[in-house]
Amino acid sequence: MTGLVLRDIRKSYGAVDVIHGIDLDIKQGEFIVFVGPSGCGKSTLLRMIAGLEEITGGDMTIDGERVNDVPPSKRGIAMVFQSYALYPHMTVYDNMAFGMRIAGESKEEIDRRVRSAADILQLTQYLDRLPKALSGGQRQRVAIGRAICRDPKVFLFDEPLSNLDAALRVATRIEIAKLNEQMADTTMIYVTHDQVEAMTLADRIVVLSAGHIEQVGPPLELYERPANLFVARFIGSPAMNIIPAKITAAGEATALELTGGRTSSVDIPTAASEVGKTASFGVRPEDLQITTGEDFLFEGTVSIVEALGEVTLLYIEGLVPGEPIIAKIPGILAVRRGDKVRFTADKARLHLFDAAGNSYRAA
Amino acid sequence: MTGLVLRDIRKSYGAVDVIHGIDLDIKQGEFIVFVGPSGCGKSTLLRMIAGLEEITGGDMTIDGERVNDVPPSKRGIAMVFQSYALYPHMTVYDNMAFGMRIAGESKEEIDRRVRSAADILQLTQYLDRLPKALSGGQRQRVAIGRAICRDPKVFLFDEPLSNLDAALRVATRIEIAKLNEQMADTTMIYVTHDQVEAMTLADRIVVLSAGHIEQVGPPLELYERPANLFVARFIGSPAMNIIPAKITAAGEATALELTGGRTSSVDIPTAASEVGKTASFGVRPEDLQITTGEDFLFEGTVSIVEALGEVTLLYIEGLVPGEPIIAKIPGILAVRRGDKVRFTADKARLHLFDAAGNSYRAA
Amino acid sequence: ADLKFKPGEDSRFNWQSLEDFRKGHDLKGQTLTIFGPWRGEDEALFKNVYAYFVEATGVDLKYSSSENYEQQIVIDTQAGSPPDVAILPQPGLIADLASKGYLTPLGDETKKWLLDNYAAGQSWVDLSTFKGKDGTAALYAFPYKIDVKSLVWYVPENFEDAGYEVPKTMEDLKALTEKIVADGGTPWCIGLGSGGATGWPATDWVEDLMLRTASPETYDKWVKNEIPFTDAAVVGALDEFGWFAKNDTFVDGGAAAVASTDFRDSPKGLFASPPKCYLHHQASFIPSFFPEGTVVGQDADFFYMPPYASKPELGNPVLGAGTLAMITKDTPASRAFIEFLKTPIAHEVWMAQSSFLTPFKSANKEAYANAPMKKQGEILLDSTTFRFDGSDLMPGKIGAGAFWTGMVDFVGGKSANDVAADIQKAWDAIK
Amino acid sequence: MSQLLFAVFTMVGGVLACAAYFFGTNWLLDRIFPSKGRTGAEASRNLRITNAIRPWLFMAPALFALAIYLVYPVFESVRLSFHDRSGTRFVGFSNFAWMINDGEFRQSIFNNFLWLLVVPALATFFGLVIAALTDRIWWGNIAKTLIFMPMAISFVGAAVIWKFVYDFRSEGSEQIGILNAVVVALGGTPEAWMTIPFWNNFFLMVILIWIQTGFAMVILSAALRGIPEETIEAAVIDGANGFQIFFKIMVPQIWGTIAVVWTTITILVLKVFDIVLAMTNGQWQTQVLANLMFDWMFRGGGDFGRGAAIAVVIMILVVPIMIWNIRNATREMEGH
Amino acid sequence: MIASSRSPLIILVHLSVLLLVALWTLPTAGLLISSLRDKDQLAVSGWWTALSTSSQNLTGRASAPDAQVERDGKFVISGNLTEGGSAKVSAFGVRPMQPAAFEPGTAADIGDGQTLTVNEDGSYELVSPAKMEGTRGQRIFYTASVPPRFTLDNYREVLSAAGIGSSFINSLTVAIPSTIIPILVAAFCAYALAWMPFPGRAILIAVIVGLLVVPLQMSLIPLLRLYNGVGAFFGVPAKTYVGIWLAHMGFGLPLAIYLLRNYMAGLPREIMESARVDGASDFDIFVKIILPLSFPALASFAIFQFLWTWNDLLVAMVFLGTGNDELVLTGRLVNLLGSRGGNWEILTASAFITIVVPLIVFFSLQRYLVRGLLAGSVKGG
Ligand SMILES: Nc1ncnc2c1ncn2[C@@H]1O[C@H](COP(=O)(O)OP(=O)(O)OP(=O)(O)O)[C@@H](O)[C@H]1O
Ligand SMILES: Nc1ncnc2c1ncn2[C@@H]1O[C@H](COP(=O)(O)OP(=O)(O)OP(=O)(O)O)[C@@H](O)[C@H]1O
Ligand SMILES: [Mg+2]
Ligand SMILES: [Mg+2]
Repeated sequence: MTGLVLRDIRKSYGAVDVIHGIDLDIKQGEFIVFVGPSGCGKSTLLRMIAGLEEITGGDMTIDGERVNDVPPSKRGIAMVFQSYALYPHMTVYDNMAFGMRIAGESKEEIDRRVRSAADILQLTQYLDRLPKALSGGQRQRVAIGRAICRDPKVFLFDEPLSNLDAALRVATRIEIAKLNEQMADTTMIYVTHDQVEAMTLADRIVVLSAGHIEQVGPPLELYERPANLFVARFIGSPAMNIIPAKITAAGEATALELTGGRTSSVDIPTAASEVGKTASFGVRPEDLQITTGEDFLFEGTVSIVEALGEVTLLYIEGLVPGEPIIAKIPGILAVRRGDKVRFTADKARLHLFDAAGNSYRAA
Repeated sequence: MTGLVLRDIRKSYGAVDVIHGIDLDIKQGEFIVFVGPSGCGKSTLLRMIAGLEEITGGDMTIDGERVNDVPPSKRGIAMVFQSYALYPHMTVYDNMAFGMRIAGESKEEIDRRVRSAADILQLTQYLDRLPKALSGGQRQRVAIGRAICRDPKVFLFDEPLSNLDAALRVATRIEIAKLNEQMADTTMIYVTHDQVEAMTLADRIVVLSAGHIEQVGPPLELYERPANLFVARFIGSPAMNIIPAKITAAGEATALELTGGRTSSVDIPTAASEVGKTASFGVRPEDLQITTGEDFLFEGTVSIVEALGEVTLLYIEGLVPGEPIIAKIPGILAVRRGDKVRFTADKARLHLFDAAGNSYRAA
Repeated sequence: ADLKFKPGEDSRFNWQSLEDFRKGHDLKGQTLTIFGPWRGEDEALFKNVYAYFVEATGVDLKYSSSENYEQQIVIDTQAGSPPDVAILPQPGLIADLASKGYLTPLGDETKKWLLDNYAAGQSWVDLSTFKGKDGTAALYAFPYKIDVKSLVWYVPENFEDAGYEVPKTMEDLKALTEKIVADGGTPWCIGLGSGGATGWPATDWVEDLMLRTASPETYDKWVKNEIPFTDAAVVGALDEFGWFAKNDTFVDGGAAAVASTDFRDSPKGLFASPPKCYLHHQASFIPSFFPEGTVVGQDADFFYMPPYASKPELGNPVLGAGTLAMITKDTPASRAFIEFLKTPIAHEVWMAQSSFLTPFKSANKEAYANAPMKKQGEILLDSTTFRFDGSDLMPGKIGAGAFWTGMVDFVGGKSANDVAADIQKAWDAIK
Repeated sequence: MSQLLFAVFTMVGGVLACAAYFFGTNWLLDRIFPSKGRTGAEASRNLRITNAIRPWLFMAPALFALAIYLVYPVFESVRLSFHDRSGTRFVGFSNFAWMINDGEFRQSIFNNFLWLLVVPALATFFGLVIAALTDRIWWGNIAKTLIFMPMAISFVGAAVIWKFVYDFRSEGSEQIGILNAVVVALGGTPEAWMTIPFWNNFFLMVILIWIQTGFAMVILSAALRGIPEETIEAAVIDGANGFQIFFKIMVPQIWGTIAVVWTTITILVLKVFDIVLAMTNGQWQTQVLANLMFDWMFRGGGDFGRGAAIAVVIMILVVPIMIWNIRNATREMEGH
Repeated sequence: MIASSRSPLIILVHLSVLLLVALWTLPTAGLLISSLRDKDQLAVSGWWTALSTSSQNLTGRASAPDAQVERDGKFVISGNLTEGGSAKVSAFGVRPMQPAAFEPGTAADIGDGQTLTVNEDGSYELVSPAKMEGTRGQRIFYTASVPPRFTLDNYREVLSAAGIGSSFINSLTVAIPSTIIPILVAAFCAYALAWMPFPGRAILIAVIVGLLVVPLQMSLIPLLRLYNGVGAFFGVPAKTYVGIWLAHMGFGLPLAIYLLRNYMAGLPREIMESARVDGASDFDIFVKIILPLSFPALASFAIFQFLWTWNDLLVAMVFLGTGNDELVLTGRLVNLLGSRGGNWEILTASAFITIVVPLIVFFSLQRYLVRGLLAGSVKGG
C-alpha cells in the first residue's frame, strides 16, 4: 500500500513552465491539502493526478504502478472541479447519478446514494433543476455531491467550498471529514484557500509556491515551525509579522536587534557564526499581547482598528515603514486609531529566519 | 443624495419565487454587504440592481429616479460576476480596457488605469494572456480588475474573492476598502460568504434568508445583538451555540433553566409574562471559557479537538443530544478527546431568543 | 470578325447573295441578341455563320446559350427580358411561346419564301405555323439546320468481314437482324439513357416506324392527338419497335440494358473488338460520340432506314428534327437576321463546316463538307415525305415527359397497349 | 486587368456599402434619440425608443431581402396556384383537384416521405459521427476536407460521379459502374440500379446523403468544439467510455444544433430535384415533388398553375417544422 | 484528454475514419482518375482498371498500301501497332469476330496469299505476293496488356478554352460579395433574434425557417420581372452584379439566419451581461463580443454560401445573363460540353477545376472552427 507517489513531476504549457518538479509521497488513506498562492499550480497538479493534463516530465505511480499514461477513468478517482464542470443538460439528480449509472449500479443504490448526498448538501429540493437554474453555491454543491456519490480510491477536491456560506461550509467540511474517517482507505487530495479548512482537514499540508513545494507537514507543524519565510507568511491569517533584525548574540537563545532599535531574544539556538548577520524576526498577530509594562517587544501607533466581534485586529505603524504590524487581540477592544500601544509576546512562539528566508528553528 | 432605494422588490422565475419583497435604503457612498445562505437570492438581488434581471415587482430608484426599466449601461454600475463572465476572446488587458474603450477614454488613461489595477491584483505578467490560460483565482482577479478600472456610481461585487488565497484575499480586501475610502461617493454592494470580509468592509450588513431580509445593521451590531436566531447563527464562525431553555424568572435579568438541568441567568430584561415559556439560550463559541470552578455554565465531554494553531475548537457532547456545543479557546490546548470540561461565559455576552426565534434583547 | 471563308474566293459559295443582302441592311449601332441551343463546338460553327451577318450589317451581335435553354427561355420571356431572336429545337415549346403571345409572326412573304425555296416546302410551313395568343394561326418560325433521323449506322468493314449487305427494305433489315443472331453476333445497339431525358431515342424509333407503317396523315393526327395514343396504328409502331428492342438476343446487353444504357455510349459497341453490335439507329449528330478518329464514310457509315417493301404507297418517308428561329423581340435587327437566313450563304457556310443539313434548294449541295453529309442532304432532298420528330411536336408534358417515360416502361416489359393507355391518360390530363 | 480592377472595385464597394448601412443607421439612431449625457427621464425615454427600434434596424436589410426574394414569390406562387397554365385566368381549386387525382403526384408524395425519413436522419448521423471522430485525430482536417468534397463538387460533376457508380452494362460486357463491377466480381449478375422500382429511390438518396453529410459535418463540428471541455473531463473522471461520452455528454449538449441540421436537411430534401432530374427525371417511379414542380413549371413552356400548386404543397409540408421551431424558440427564451 | 488518446480505442477511431473517408472519396476518386484518362477509354472500361496494367481488346490498322515496299519480290507493309511500344500483345486476329485467333509471332493467313504477323511488341508485318491496292490499311485486332496511361489533355482542353479567365473573375465577383454581404446582414438579424427582446420574435424565427423551403425556381420569374421593372425605371440594365448579389443574399439568408441565431443563442448570457454592464450598446456587443465569438458559425456558413454561389448556374444565368462577358465559370464550362452534353472528359476535368476554389476556401476557413473559444469565460454548469 504505497499510495500515490510523485517523482520530479513537471508541467509546461508551451514555453511556460508551471510545475517545476514535485516530489511527494502520499500514503493511502491520507488527507492531503494543497495550499499556495493563486496561480501557483495547485489545480494543474490536481489535474495531472487525475490524468486530465499530460505530465510533461517525471513519474507518477499509484500503488506502485506507473500511471503517467493511464487514462483518468482507470485511475479510480473522483474529482470536484474548480469551475464545477456540471453537465448542463442534466438535472442535479442526473448529474450526481451519472458516474454510478456508468458504473452500472442498481437503480435503488443510485437513488439511495444521490438522495443521501443531496441531503447532506441541502440540495434535495433542487434535484430536478438544471444547473443553469442554480445559484453559484448550489452549483458547487452539486459538483461536490457528484464526487461523493462515487466510491473512488482517490478523491480530488479543487476548492470545493469556495462559494458556500460559512454555516454550510462548516457543515460540508465536517461531512468531508466524516467521509474521510469512514473511508479510511481512500486518499483525499484537497485544494483550498481557506486556512481553517486546511488546518482542520489535513493530515498533511503541502504548501506550493510557483510550481514547487515549500514545505510538507502536519498542520500544526506548519503553523508552529514554518520551514521558511514563505510558509510562515502563508499559513495563518492575518499573516505572520516579519521584522528585519540583526543577530547580536548566538547560543541556546538568540539575541536580536530589531529594526527600530528594540532588542529581543528568541528561544532558538543559533551558531556563533551567525552573529552579526541580518535575519527576519517573526511573530504571529495572534501571539501579540497588549502590555502596559516596560518589558515590551515593540511599541507603535494604531492606524486601523478592525473589530470582527470575537477578535479585534490592530494595524500598527511605526516599526517597518510601509508595512503595518498586525495584532489580533481577542474580544472587542477600546483601542482607537492613533493610540500608542505596546506589545509583548511569548518567547517560545517567536520565529527567526536567516537572510535566505529559512527558519533557524528547523535547522 | 438619496442613493439606492429598493421598495418591495420581488422576483420570480416562472412559478419559483426567489425574492419575496425587499425594502432597503442604501445611502450614496455606503458600503453594503449582502450575506446569507447559499441560494438565498443574493446574486439575484445584485443582478436586479444591475438591471440584468427583470424586476418582477416593486420599485427601484437610484438618486430618486425610478430605474426599473433603465438598461444596465445607463445605471452607472460596475459589476464583478460570481461566474467571472470574462470575454474569452480578449486578453486580460483588453478585458479590463473594454469598458473604458466603450466609454471613449483616451489610450493613455486606459493604459494607466489598467496597469494600476493589474498591479494591485498582481496580474501584470498575465496581461497578454487569454482567460483560458489563467488559473481560477487569476480569472477572478481579472473580473475584479475590470470593475475597478471603471469609475461607476455603484460597484457590485458578487463573491469577488472566493477563489483567492488568504494573503491575496487580505490584500485585495484592503484594496477594496481603500477604493471605498477614496471614492467616498461611490456606493458599493458586496456579496460574500466570508465573515471577515463582511465584518471588515461593511458599513452595514444585510442578512438575507430565502429571499427576504433578516436584519440590516452595522457589523458589530449584528454580531453583538442579532435580531433573531437566524442572524445569530449565521454571523460568527463557528456558529453561536443554541441551547433550548425555559424561562424561570423574568425582570432586569432573566433566569433560565437550560436543557440538561443547569440554570443560568442572562443580563437581558424580559416581561413577567414570559415566565415559563421555552426560549433559546445562545452563547458564541469564542465567548466560552474553560473553568475549573463550580460556577460553570455547563459541563460536557470533548468529542473532537480541532487545533488551528492560534485557537482550538472543542466539540462538546452531552448537552443537546446530537448537536455538539462548540467552544473556541485561544491558543493550543492540552485538552484531549473524552475529557470532561466545564465552561463559563461572560453574562453580558449571552443571548436569548423567544420561541419564534426573535431576540429578547432587541425587543 | 474573322471570316472563315474569304468572300469571293470559293466558288462553292453563293457570294452574290451576301452582297445582295448587304445592300438593304445597315444596322450599325444596333444590337442583336440571339439565344440558341448551340454550345461548345456547335457554337463555334454558328459563330462562323453569323460572322457574315455581322460583317454585312455592322450589327453588334450577342449570342448566348444555356444548358437549360428550355427553362431559360421560359423565364426570360415570362419576365419580360427576352432575347431578340430565339432559336429553339422544340416546336412544342415554340407553340407554347406563340400561344402566350411572345412571338412575332414572320409574315406571308416568309411563308411564301419557304414554300418556294424549301424542299417539301408545305411540310416546313406547316411545321412552323402556330396559333398565336388570339388563336389565329400564323408563321412564327423559320426552320434552319435540320437533322435527319432515319439513319442506321454500321461499320462497313464489319459488314464486309461478315458478308452482310446493306438492307434495302425493312424486311431485309429484319432478316439481317435475325441472320446476325444466327451467326452468333448481336445485331443492335440501343441506348435510351440520357439522364433526365431518358427514353427519347426510343421515340425516334417509334416515329420512324410509324412513318413506315402508317400514312403521314395518321402521323399528323397522332402528334396532335386527333387519334388517341391507343390507336392501332400507334400501338402497331410500338410493337414494331418492341420487335427490335425487347428481344434479348437482338440488342446488346439484352432488353434490360436498353433503358439504362446511355445513348451517347451505345454506338461505341459498333467499334468494339469483337463488335458488340452491327447496327445502330440514330440521327445524323451521332458521329460526335464515335471514338476519336473515326472517319464517317470509311470507319463508320449509315444507310437510310428502309421502308417496308410491302407498303410501297408510303414511299420514302424521312423523319427529321431541326432548329427553328423566331423573333422574340421585333426589331429591325431581328427582322434582318431572319432575312439573312434566307440567303444561301447562311446555309452554305455551315454546310461547309459539317453537321448541317438544309432543305434549301438554292444552297449549293457541293458546299457540304464531305460525302456523308452530302448523302444525308440527298436523303433529305429526295424524301417523299418529311416529318418532324413527333415527340418534339407534342406538348412538352407528353413529348418530353409521358412519351419518354412510357418508352422506358415499354422496354422494361410493359405491353404496348398499357404504355399507350398511360400516355393517352397523361395527355388527357393536360387538355 | 481592367476587369479585375472592376471586380475588386465592385466587391469592395458592395461590401462597404453594406457595412456602412449598419454603422450609419446605428449612429443616426443614437443621434436622433441621444441618451448619453442626457438627464434621467429624457435619457430613459430615448433609451426605450432606441431599444424598441434597434432590433428592427438590425433586421431591416435581412427582412427586406427576405420579403422581396422569398415572401413575395410565395404570395405569387399562391396566387398562381389558382390560375391556369399561363397564370392569367382564375381557375379556383382545379389545380389542386387535378393534383389529388394525379398518380404521379401521389407517387411523389410517397417518395418524398421516404426521402424525408431516410436522408436527414442518415446525413445528420454520418455528419455527427464523422465530426466527432475526426475531432481528435491529427489528420482530422484532411479527413474532413475529403468528406466535404462532395459538397464542393458542382452538380454536373456529381452526376458523372454517380454515373460511374451506378452505371449498368449488360452481363458479360465490362462494367464501368463500380457497383456492378463489385457485384460481378462477387459472382452476381449486374443490375440496372436506377430501374429497380422502390429501391432506386434509395440509390438516389445515397447521393444526397453523400453530399449533405459534409454540410452536417461542418456545422456539427463547429458545435462540438463549443462544448465545454471540462464537462467531457468530468465524464472521463466519472468513468464514461468514448461512446458514453459521445452519446450522453456531447450529443445532448449540441442537441439544438443537431435539430438545426436535421431541420435544414429536411427542408432541403423537400426541395431536392436536381439529383432526380439528372439521374432519372422521375422515371421508374422515382418522382419527387420538387422535380414534379420543376417539370410542370418549365417543360415545354410550362404550366404555371400546376407548378405553383405543387410548390404550395411543398411549402405547406414545412409548416409542422415551423411550429416545432416556434415551440423551441419560446422555450429557449424562457430559459434565459 | 491527452492521456486517453493512447488507448486502443483511438486505433479504432483511426480505422473507422479511414473507412468513412474511403467510402466518401471513392466516387470522387473515380471522377479524378477519369479526368486523367483518355476520353475514349472513359465509357469503355471502369476507371479503376486504369490504375493497373490491363488486358484490352484493341483494334488497329496497318499502314495504308501506299506505304508498302517491295522486298524479295513480295510486298511488305510493316510498322508498329502500339505507339511507343509500351503495350504487350498477347493475341491477334484479322476478323472482328475472332480478335484473338493467333498467337503473337505466328503468321496469319488472311487470304489472297497474304500473311500477317504481329509480334509481342506490337510490330507487324503484312506480306503479300501481289501489290496491295486500296487507300486504307488492313484492320488488325489484337489483345494487348496496356500499362496505365494518364493524360492531362482534358485539363488542357478545359483550361485553354477561350474566356475561361474572365469567367473565373466573374465568378469571384459574384461569389465573394455574395458570401460576405449575407453573412453581415444575417449576423445582425440573428443577433437581434437571439438576444434582443421584441414582440413576435418566435414567430419571426419560424417564418424564416419556413422560408428555407421556398423553391428557388418559383421565385425566378416574379423576381426577374421586378428587376426589369426597377431597371426600366432607373434606366439601368436589369442584370447587374448588385442584382445577383442581392439575389444570392436573399436565397442564402434563411439558412444563414437560422444557423447563426442558433449558435448565438448558445453563447453564455453572462458575457453579454458583463458587456452591458461595461456600458456597451447592442451595437458594441454585437461587433465586439458576438462577432468574434461567432467565428465558427460564421466560417461554416461562409463555406457553404461561397460554395453555393460558386457552383451556382441557374441564378447567375437568370440574373446576370448568358452572354459572353457575363458568363460565370460554371456557365462557361457547361457550354464547353457541347449541345448534347456528352463530353464526359470535359465534365470530369472541369468538375475538378471548379472544386479547387471551394476547397481552398474550406481549408482556410476550417481553422476558424476552433475548439474552446469560450473556455475560461464563465464558471459553472
Ligand atoms: N433560472 C432560474 N430558475 C429557477 N430558479 C432559479 C433560477 N436561477 C436561480 N434560481 C434560484 O434562485 C435562488 C437564488 O439564487 P441566487 O443565485 O440569487 O443565490 P445566491 O444567494 O447568490 O447563492 P450563492 O451564494 O450560492 O451564490 C436559488 O435558490 C436558485 O436555485
Ligand atoms: N493553458 C495555459 N497556458 C499557459 N499558462 C497556463 C495555462 N493554464 C494555466 N496556466 C498558468 O499556470 C499557472 C498555474 O495554474 P493553476 O490553475 O494550476 O493555478 P492554481 O494554483 O490552481 O490557482 P488558483 O488558486 O488561482 O486556482 C497559472 O499561473 C496559470 O496562469
Ligand atoms: Mg486552481
Ligand atoms: Mg450567488
